[in-house]
Amino acid sequence: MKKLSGHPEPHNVGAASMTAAASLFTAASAQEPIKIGAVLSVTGPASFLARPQKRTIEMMVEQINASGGINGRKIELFLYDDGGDANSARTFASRLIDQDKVVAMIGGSTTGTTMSVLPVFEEAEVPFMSMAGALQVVKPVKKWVFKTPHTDTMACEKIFTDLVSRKLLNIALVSGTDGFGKSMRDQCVAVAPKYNIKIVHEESFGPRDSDMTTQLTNVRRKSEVQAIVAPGIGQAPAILARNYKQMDLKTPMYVSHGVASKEFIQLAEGGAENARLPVSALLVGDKLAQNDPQRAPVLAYIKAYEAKHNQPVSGFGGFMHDGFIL
Amino acid sequence: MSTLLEIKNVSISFGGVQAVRDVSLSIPEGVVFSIIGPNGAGKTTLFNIISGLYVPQAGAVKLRGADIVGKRPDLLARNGLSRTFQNLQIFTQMSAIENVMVGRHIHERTSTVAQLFSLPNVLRENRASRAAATKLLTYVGLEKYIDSMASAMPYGALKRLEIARALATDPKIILLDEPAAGCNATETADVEQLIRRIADTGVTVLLIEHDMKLIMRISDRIL
Amino acid sequence: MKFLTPRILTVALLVIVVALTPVVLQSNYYLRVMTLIYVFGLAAIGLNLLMGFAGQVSLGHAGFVGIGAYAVGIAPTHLGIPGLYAIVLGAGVSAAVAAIIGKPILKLRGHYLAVATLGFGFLVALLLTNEASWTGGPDGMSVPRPVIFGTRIRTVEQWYWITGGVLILGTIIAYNIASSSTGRALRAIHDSEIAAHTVGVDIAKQKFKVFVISAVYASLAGSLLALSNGHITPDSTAGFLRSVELLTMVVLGGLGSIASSILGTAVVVLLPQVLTVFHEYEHLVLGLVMMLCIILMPAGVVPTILRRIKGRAT
Amino acid sequence: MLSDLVQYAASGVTVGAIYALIALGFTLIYNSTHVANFAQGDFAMLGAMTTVFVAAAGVPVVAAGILGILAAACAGLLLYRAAISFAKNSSVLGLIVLTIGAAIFLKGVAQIVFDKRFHSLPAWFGTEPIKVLDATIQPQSFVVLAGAAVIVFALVVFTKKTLIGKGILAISQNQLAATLVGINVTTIVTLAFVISAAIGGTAGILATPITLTSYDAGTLLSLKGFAAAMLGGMGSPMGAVIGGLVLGLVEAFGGGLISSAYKDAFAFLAILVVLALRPQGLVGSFVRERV
Repeated sequence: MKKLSGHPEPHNVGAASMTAAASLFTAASAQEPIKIGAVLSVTGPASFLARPQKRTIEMMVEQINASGGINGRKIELFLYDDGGDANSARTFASRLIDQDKVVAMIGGSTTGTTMSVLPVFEEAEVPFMSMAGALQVVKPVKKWVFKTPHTDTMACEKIFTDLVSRKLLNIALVSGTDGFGKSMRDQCVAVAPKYNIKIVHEESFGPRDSDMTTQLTNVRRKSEVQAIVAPGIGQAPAILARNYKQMDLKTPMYVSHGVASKEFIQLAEGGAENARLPVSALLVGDKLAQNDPQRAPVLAYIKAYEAKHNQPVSGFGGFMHDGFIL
Repeated sequence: MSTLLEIKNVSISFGGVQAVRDVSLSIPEGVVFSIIGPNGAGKTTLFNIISGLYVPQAGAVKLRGADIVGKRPDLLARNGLSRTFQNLQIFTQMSAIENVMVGRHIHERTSTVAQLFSLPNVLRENRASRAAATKLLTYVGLEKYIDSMASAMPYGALKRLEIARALATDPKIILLDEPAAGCNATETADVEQLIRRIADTGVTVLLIEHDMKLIMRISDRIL
Repeated sequence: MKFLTPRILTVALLVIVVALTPVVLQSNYYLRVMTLIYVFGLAAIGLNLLMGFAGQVSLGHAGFVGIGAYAVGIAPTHLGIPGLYAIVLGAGVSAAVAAIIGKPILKLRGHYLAVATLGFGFLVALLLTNEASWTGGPDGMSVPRPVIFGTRIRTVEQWYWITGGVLILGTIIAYNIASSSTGRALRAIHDSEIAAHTVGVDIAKQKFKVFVISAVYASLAGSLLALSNGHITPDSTAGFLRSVELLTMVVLGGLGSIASSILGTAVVVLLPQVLTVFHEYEHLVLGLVMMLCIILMPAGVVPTILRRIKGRAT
Repeated sequence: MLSDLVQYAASGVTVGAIYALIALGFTLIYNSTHVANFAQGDFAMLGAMTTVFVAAAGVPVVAAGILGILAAACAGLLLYRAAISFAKNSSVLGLIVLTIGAAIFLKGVAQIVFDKRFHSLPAWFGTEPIKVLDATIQPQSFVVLAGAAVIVFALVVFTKKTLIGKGILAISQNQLAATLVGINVTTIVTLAFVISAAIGGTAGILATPITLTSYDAGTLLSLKGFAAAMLGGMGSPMGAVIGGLVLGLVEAFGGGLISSAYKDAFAFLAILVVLALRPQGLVGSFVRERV
């Protein structure tokens, strides 16, 4: 499975905000713990994204506390599971601000939960590092809201540059009806004209569907389709890949960074051969050039993560790693 | 005496079992008309046809000349036909007086919107229904059970509660399905006395019963 | 008529709770949690009229919550209808939808009615998820805050008082219905449909009426939820889990008693907040608590407690 | 265009057979206690996940499968003895909430005992698709279909011919009368739960090569299985299979021909239409309320 390596620097918005956050820490007295909040969708439809994020933040807090904390102050982590529900995410956000009095918040695994907690942190003027993919989280730019995951637009642009290089301009979009699939599908539709790529056919699938041969049949019937792009996450793209192999389709297929993990390859049972997907440098750490600035932090993170959890790293854990450092 | 209820060659069968075949009878106003017969003769089925629960395959049922086959039971109640059941159909989670007040439902005319805001006309209506129900409960001798839950009342009392509820609709004709079944001697006497008093008020009574002594003493006509 | 009827007691208790909470618990977090209890309490009271009184099960009532929520979201942004009118619009649309689907499905009984209402809830959630141009799709949409008498209603405090007030009104109206001719007819239908029918109750019409009323209650709750949250998603308003939550609130509280629906709501809203201490075991404990409530208190939390206090055997 | 229709049909039958298998699990429990068991999908999940983890621990897949079915059967036993048998006098609604609570509980247990990732099981006859008029069908779909057929046959024979089966029918008609004539209600109903749960576990194991599984896969399976059982007519094994297949085909053809985004909507619209015309389901018998 060929990966598009050499992904741009993890994206951070407004270096100015960095200095503001740092000064906040030193002002408080030495031994009082730094309270950091995290609301993630550890269970529910987005648990595929949030699980590695939860493990990463817990690991990093342990590491920092083990090495004496920041300026001698331990980090106290308040982690809540909103189960992917925007309503309970908002309640936990208010709990973090009013009860736990956290100084910073990391979380919002889905765009839905992020957008619903966003006003709470804007009002409380507490820096909020979101893990969501959608552009609307930081567009228009908000004073207290940041995000580390690359936007869906970038993922689409990465795929489209590769499509243009292979001269595959008529594509079919087969997208998931969940938040992730929908928002990436919208970005791809918006950005396609820039690469004069035509979307000739569209299909969608549910996150828990168990057979997508119907959708692929409709795509196959459209002879002018030169490539399939499948924004989606979780188990559904794996089933799509299996059906792709079952129907012995030859049209090149692109899946999303949402399934960027070894798990996807195993579940696809050979359906993912020569499928391509955009992914952060994290997953190809060892293949990065020696002088690539990302190599050292990526390899360190992979070693620590796999040692502690003996599970392969996932791109989403990487977003949390960068977000936490910021 | 004009005929109040007329049944002409009514028959019904359930999957091959001929429950009622070609029954005809006409019931004049103001009498106590008893129907007797062994178990399974189709008496209750006939009652269910008259009260609109079953639709007969053949024949006609006329109430004061108007054909009522296939008419919904609640419309029949509005036309003055009321009944009790062989095996008690009591609103168990409601109190005795509430059971009888449901009988007053067809006389309660307030609009839903008025009920939402409990406007004065609704409060008046509730008081009137409650008063009528209390009168009826005293009439059947259940005044000491007024506010107790139906589920906590003895069988004999429930029998009379069902009669009181049937009377609450101010019926022209009341169908009593074995009102004295399972009652001891004194309770049967009470029931007999009650039926006599109902008939005296001009309400036609259509009765199904097995207690021949009661039938003989009370019926004007017997089928 | 003894003075302290359940109706007076419940409304008085509710007024005290609504009035005193901001004094006792200052932090916004508690106000936010109470606001959720008031909003879902409103929907639960409506659902209790349908399930507790008339005995008609609904496994998709969050569909109406979704309609109410998105009416308040879509109307101002796409149709230029300000927030308050949007609430009325949402209630109207919910009533109309309830009227249309009410006729055919209310002929069904028990589990068949359950699957029909389940289907309705699913359809609404699917519509809200797929019609992204209107609803913003699965990531949801933000809800513009209404302007009442010139001030934009934003803070948690404001919404606390509004939702508390609306719940008190909703409770009073529910008691009015319960003590009216309709209320008695509904309870009669629940106990014995045959007897109610022969004594003159138009079964279809009464079931239809209470279905529409409960839909309006759920829609108002949806609108208030959307306005107090500021952002809504299809799953958090119309999803199947929301319908299950509503069902649990009514059943745990106690079928057929209005006060118990509010208490049932409080239990279901507070549980996840309390259970966070269990982290990984949250789901396991939640499932256990639900089962124990049904086993130990079949009639529901409130009736069981009342019976224990009064000590009289029913 | 014909091969497209055949592919839609193939997809419909594949998915429909899975719904049928889950719907079959409802029958015995519904027949014996009139409880619609919303934890039925979680029995399937439990069966599948146990098999995955036991097989991962080195046990041959077949043995792991049997262990999986046993695990599901135990869950069924516990659900009845430890929960439903104590909730005798709660209402239909109370029992629905109880089984939903049980479903959440099973999900919670699976989340801790197993993990939260997606898993699969090897297909029985490999993944080489079978060509029918150049539409392709996975061999595992036939395995699922065969499984449904075997279970339907066994259930029909069981309910009609064996003493226990007749006992279940007697209990469902009138529990008091059944006890009076000496039917030991608790053992028979326990057996009904155990068998239903075992069917659920088998369904999970047979379907996982197609649907994959995870700790929270149970919820949607319960819903679709419940919908299929109701569409067919609750309580009848044949009804469950017909309901499941019809549901699967409606989803496939609706999704293929009209719009794949509203696939589930067509399924529930079909149910609303069928129930409006035949309130007791496609196959169910009309129960006249005796007065």
